Amino acid sequence: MRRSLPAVLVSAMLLTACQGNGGEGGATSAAFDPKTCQGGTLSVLNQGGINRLDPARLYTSGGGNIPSLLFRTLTTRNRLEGEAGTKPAPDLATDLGTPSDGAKTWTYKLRDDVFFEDGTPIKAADVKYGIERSFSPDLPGGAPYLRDWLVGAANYQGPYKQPDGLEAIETPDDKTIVFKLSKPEGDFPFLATATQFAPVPKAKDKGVGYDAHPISSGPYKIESYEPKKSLELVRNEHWKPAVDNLRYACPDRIEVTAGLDAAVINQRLVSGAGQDANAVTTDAAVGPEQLAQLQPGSELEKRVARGEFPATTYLAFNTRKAPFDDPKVREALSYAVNRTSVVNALGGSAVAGPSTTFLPPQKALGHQAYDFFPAGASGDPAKAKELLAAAGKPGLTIELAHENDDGNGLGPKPAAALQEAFKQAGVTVKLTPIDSATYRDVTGKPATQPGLSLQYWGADWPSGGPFLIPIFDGRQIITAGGNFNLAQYNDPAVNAEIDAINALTDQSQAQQRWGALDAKIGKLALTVPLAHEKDVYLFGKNVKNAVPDGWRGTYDLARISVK
Amino acid sequence: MTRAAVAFRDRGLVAGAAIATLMVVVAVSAPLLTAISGQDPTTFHDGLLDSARGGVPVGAFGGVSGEHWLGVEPGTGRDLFARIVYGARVSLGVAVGATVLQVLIGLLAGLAAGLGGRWADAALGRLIDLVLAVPSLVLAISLLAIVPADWPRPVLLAVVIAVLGWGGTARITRGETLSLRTRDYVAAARVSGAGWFRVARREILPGLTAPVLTYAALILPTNMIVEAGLSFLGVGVRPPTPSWGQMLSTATTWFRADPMYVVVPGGLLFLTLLAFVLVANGLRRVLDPRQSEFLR
Amino acid sequence: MTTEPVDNQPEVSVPGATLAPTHRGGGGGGARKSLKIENLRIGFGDTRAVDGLSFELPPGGAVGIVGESGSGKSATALALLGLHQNATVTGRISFGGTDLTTLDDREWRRIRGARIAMVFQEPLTALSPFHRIGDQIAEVYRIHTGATRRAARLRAVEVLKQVHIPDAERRARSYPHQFSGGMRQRALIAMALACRPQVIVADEPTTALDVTVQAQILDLLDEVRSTTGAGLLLISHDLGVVAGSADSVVVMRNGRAVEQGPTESVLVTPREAYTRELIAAVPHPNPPRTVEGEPLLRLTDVRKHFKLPRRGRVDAVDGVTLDVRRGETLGIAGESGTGKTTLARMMVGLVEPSAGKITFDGADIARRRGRSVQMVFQDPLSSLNPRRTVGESIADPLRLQGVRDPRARVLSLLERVGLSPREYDRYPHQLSGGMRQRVGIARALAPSPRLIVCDEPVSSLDVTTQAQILALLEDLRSTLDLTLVVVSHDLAVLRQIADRVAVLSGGAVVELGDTARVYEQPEHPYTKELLAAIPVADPLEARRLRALRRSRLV
Amino acid sequence: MTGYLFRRIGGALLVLFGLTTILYALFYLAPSDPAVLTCGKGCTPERLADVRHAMGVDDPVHVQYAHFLEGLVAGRDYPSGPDVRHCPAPCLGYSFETDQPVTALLTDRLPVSVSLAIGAEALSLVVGIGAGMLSGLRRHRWLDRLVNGLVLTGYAVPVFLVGLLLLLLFCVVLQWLPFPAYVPFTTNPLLWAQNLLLPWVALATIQAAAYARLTRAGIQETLAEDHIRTARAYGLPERRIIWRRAFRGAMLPLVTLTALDVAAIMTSAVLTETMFGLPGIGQLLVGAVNQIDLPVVVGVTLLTGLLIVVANAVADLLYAAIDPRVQLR
Repeated sequence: MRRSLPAVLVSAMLLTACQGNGGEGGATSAAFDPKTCQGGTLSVLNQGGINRLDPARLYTSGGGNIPSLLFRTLTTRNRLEGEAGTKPAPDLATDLGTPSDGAKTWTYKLRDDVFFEDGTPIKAADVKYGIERSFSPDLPGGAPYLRDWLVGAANYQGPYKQPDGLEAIETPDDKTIVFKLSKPEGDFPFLATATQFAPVPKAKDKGVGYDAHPISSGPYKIESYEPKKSLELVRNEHWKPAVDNLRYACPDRIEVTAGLDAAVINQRLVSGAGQDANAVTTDAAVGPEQLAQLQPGSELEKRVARGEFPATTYLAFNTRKAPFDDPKVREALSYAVNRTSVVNALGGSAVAGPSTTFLPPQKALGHQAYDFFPAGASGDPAKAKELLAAAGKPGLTIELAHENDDGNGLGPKPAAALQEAFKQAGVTVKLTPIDSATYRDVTGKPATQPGLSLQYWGADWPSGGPFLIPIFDGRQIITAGGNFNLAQYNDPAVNAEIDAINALTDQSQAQQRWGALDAKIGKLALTVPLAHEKDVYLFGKNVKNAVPDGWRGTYDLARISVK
Repeated sequence: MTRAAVAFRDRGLVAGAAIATLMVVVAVSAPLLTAISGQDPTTFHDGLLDSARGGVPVGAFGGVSGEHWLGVEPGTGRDLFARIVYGARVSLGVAVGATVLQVLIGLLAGLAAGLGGRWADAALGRLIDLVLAVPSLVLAISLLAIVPADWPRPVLLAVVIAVLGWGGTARITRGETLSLRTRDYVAAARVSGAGWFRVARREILPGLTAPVLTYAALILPTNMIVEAGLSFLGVGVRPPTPSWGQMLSTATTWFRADPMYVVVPGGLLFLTLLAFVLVANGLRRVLDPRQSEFLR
Repeated sequence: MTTEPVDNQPEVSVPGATLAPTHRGGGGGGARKSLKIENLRIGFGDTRAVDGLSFELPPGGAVGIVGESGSGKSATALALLGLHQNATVTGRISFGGTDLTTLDDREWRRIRGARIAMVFQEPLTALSPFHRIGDQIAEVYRIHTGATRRAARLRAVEVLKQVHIPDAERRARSYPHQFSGGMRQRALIAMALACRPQVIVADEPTTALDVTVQAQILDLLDEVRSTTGAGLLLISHDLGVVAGSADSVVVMRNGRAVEQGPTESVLVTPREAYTRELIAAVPHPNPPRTVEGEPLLRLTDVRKHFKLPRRGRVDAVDGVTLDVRRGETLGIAGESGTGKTTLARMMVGLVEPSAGKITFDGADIARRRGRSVQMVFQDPLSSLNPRRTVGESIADPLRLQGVRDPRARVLSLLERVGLSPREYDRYPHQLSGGMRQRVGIARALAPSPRLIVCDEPVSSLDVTTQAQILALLEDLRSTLDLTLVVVSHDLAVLRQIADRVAVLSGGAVVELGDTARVYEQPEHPYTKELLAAIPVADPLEARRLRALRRSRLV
Repeated sequence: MTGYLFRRIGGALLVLFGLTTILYALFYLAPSDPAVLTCGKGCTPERLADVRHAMGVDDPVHVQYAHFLEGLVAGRDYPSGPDVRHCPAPCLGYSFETDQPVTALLTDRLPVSVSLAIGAEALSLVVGIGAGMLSGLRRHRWLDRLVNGLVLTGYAVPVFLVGLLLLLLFCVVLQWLPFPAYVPFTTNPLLWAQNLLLPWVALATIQAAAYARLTRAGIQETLAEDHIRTARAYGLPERRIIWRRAFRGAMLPLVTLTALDVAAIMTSAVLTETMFGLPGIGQLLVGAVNQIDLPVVVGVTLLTGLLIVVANAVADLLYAAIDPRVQLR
């Protein structure tokens, strides 16, 4: 059984940005009419994905795939293909929010005619309560942004201990909700796609027990739910298509089965026997077995959705630790890496591509191409040796930390690929496996952080901010644990630039400056970008409109039809 | 007829022993064999893989060629022959190590229980019961999952398998000891003034050799299966250290794209296990004539 | 005669066999058949177990076959029922004119149990442990008669009554393990009687039993023969067993009949040397010898209790006080369960008494272990480590005493007990039973002890070997100035070898005295009972003793 | 009998107590912190401390252990936001990962493992005893050899190899069977059996080999016993001797083994469950172990320990029931 993945990865599997959808025929939306798509039962065959459903405890990008069937949030991803799909769209709210006070205050108006599954109208207070309860230590798991951004939220313990609530969220009336931020955040509409922004009726809140049956505000409601095993959804009669133009809600019924093996899922999707013809998956990307059959022009090629979720696999240096405090050593290793081996170790060129930039190649993140330490396809050991000699450290011996299994793409396979490449440059690598359950804990504490570790970073939303800030903002170095600035890099100029970009509410301007910032930092060789993610998902024979969206890289359950 | 002569007439035993010996020789001489084949188990060969198709080896039978006798590993291009022979070291080493440890612990505990008097027997008997009642696979998985990942896995595996599995040997040893100690020749030795230690060494231990040896031969393949199973589940030997069970585990995702990757380690595992089962079976026939009906 | 069979059951209806008329006391009617064996040969591969045996069992008669182990007597018994599976059987076994050797499997099954029934040696293993005794008997009856279950069950109870099982209705529902040894043997005899067979073959029916029980079983067989009119073929290694029960005797050796004829003539006036040898080997009283040495080993109120887990306590030895005098041979007699082995083991310090004192030459026995007191065990195979050579086993006690190179001494010991030095490097399983016991004696002699305790030293040996070992022990005692304690269930053996005898019962000594006195004027009733039960090789004496036992029973 | 039961129960409690103690000790010594996983990415140290407290893992291990034992015996209350969740005895706590009651998880998974074990055991018994009898009676030499060859092979194949081949053959190449997906017996017995067929076969391959060997040895051993000779000497037909006498003796060791093996399958079919995607307790454990889900791990271990202890007792009782010589004390 696969591990269920850490939050970032979960989001990776639930998200996208689409570069050139290879899908043709059934996958194109040209002939698709959302008006007539209703009917049938959709099967979702998953490895995981239904460990929890409490919106307070989910860590999703864009509201997730399955959760988004149950929860409407203030904003949501716009569910479009390709570049267009990287933008948020209003959901419960009537627009993307009105910034004021230099983007430190965001005001939303709720739509009319929105109801919970029991017919109760959704009020602004329900949204506020949903956010507040995510602060309770009983309900951990969500993204940290709300705590960082909202005024006075850092020490808030949730409504159970502090029933007075958060002052930073105001609900002057049933339709209006206002957020007060401690600094300007132009990305707030992106954040408001998270499930924490889903309304929760206080009367139905059972604390931890709410997870057993979260109250739906979306097109489906829970009929039965066994975490990690099965979830059966039926239509929520109080949801009106008229007030939700993003979710098509085609199938009458959606049945999710979890706990399956990825190979079995894909084999079932290929065979498509019986109900499997109406099946999709949200977390089992194709394996080599299917890739081998995915010849151009083959029947199977028509049943595959190819997208890209913005994510980078990279080597992280701890620049406080010798020998990585020496830029020459870092540069030498940058030259030495063999990106072809790494890509193969990650599953081949269909599911990963070589990266020389930290930002993945999506325009929405502001990607600008650069390659300051050209290693070619398979490394430049000569150049690396030369640099090491210059640094006075030929025949170096280093340790490389990695996860102990390959489930998350940070395992022994890519680690061994790097070990081999560095050997060519005369560098001896000792591999240090760390249990994947504690990997982030160990690498995220500067006290225990190894000098060199294999890392992965995915976008919480398609913007440069959440991609660069945790990694390079010097004020984000957390010595007690949970640190992602593994280089422990702190440059006031960079910090100031980050603040400046955050204040921008014009995304195209922001993109430009995030890209420039990435290139600027890239010159320092604080990381060695290795590869970016590609997502290839199969779907059943009867499945229509399985279009990968631009935000999450895979098809959207809310728009699929099996009729 | 001497035991050796009986042993040599037993075709199953001879065949099993031959294969088992071959495997042991392969495992021991892994560096030599890879030196002959000119490959090592860690070098990547990206050129031999079809990256667009998930990293499947290029060419027939998983990329079999003059350099790569059994082809290469999908996804990495590492030489399969080299990984197989080094994998044999781990698979056999863990199984043999676990068996030796298991027998040692079991023998000591069983002897102590059988000879140590009422209290020692009661205490050790309880302990043996506990070990036998422990859901060993469950505990092995839990144990292996929580020990730090950088501990030497093969040694750890052998220890865990042995520590959770010595109950059987101990029970057999204890039973045999209790039965042997009532034999008149033990009484005779006692009458002659021999102490329990001398009795254990000279009168009892020789009598334990046959049952313990046959039992050890029987648990060796079992231990090998356990190692393979644990590695298959991902709590056993950690890559890049090769082990057959772990190779089979990765091979499950390749079984149609690269059947060689399943067939080679799977077939060898089966063959080796069969060899050890044949040896155990034959040994029992030779050493334990009472059980001569076992598996003809 | 004590019972009259109530014969209101359906007749045994075996197709193709003439039915026996209802028999009431004494010899069978005219349809009784004789069993005639002519030139019987049984071979297992290249070895001949039986080689040209002929004899006849007349209707209602009793024939005894006597022979030592390997004489082919058991093979003969199995052949009579066609039970050999891997043997070639030739010759004629004619039963009322039919040659049984020509029968096919179906026909054999009609004979077995119905016409010829067999009583086996080991009553515990001879009965199925999973089925109730009554059911096992009833099953046999049903198979042969086709009777209803109810009728079969009644018949089972009836035959159980016939063999004097008390409370037969209830005991029929018991399992074999709930019966004592003697009861089990009775049950087997009952099973043999179930279908009113014409011949009962009893193969060593009493070997596994105590001497008093043995006498009862032999009496029962005799009784059954006279009440049912069935012929009896009694097979035993013990002349005494056969002497009182058989009309005629066949003495077998190496598969051949050495001598055969009426019991009186064969046993009283044997013609063949081997028969004479056999009779001579039967233990005989020695001229009395009185030894007045000072006490060497003293037992004062010795007790041994065994705590059984959750089953209370067993008092194996319950207050024994006796002295073993220097230079004498003390016999300790007792049946199984009387605590004699425990007592023997306490005497050598192997078992610690729960209470009381055992002193050797004034010192506590526990401190004397290893030198002055040695032991000879019952089963010489189990008393020698199968994985060590004979020489090593004998050398061990010497090494323990610090002898560096004991080989020379071991060789002389081997010679002393009548073994060749060649045996030094052989393993126990390569030796015969008698040789092994000699090795056991040699090992006991090795540390030059002053007292040797022999626990049933000859009970697992053939009669002739038994005589040799007893002679050896006597010889050693006198030449080496030893004191002996011989523990045995066999009163005849003790009468031959012991100077004084102690009779054990229930863990206590019930009688102790000079051998001649105890045997001739027993005081304790138990001693009397034991003595009356001894099988004697003299047919007339045997009959007299049986009559004596019967009169007591009535 | 009463004494026997008391001792058995006492022994069982001792074993289970030992097991939990070992587990608590191990997980306490382990470097992993379950709160880190629960708290998620970007969790600040302050937040982590709060979460740790909420999960109750900030107490010293002996306190945690005492709470656990208390819950097991008397039940426990867990504060839960606006409510209090009452976890009735025997309370094994709530999963860290999904917050379901562990007892509910176990009772939910147990039917799967039971289905797997019962079916596999039944299949193994039928095939194993059949093959064992065929070869044990030695009617045909070739049959004897064939069965023995199969027995040896059965011993030498790991279950995951069999499983792999079965899946490949029947689900991928031939496509005769769907990929196994557990269907409860009560929902559809036919689908239940159809879906469990391959796992049963995989497990039975190995188990049946053991049974065949035992049956064969048992039947030959029993046929050589004295009471069989008696039965023959009394003219009982061979068929009756084999089935009423010998078979019973040969089945003795098997009966005890059956009880133990059912428990063994339930507790050790981790590989089979993983391979065939069956949501049994083995799969539950593997998932929980990776997530440091201590309550679930302890729960599974306790349950499996209990199953083995119960199986041992059942084996004893069965033995006493079919062998009149055995008495339970």
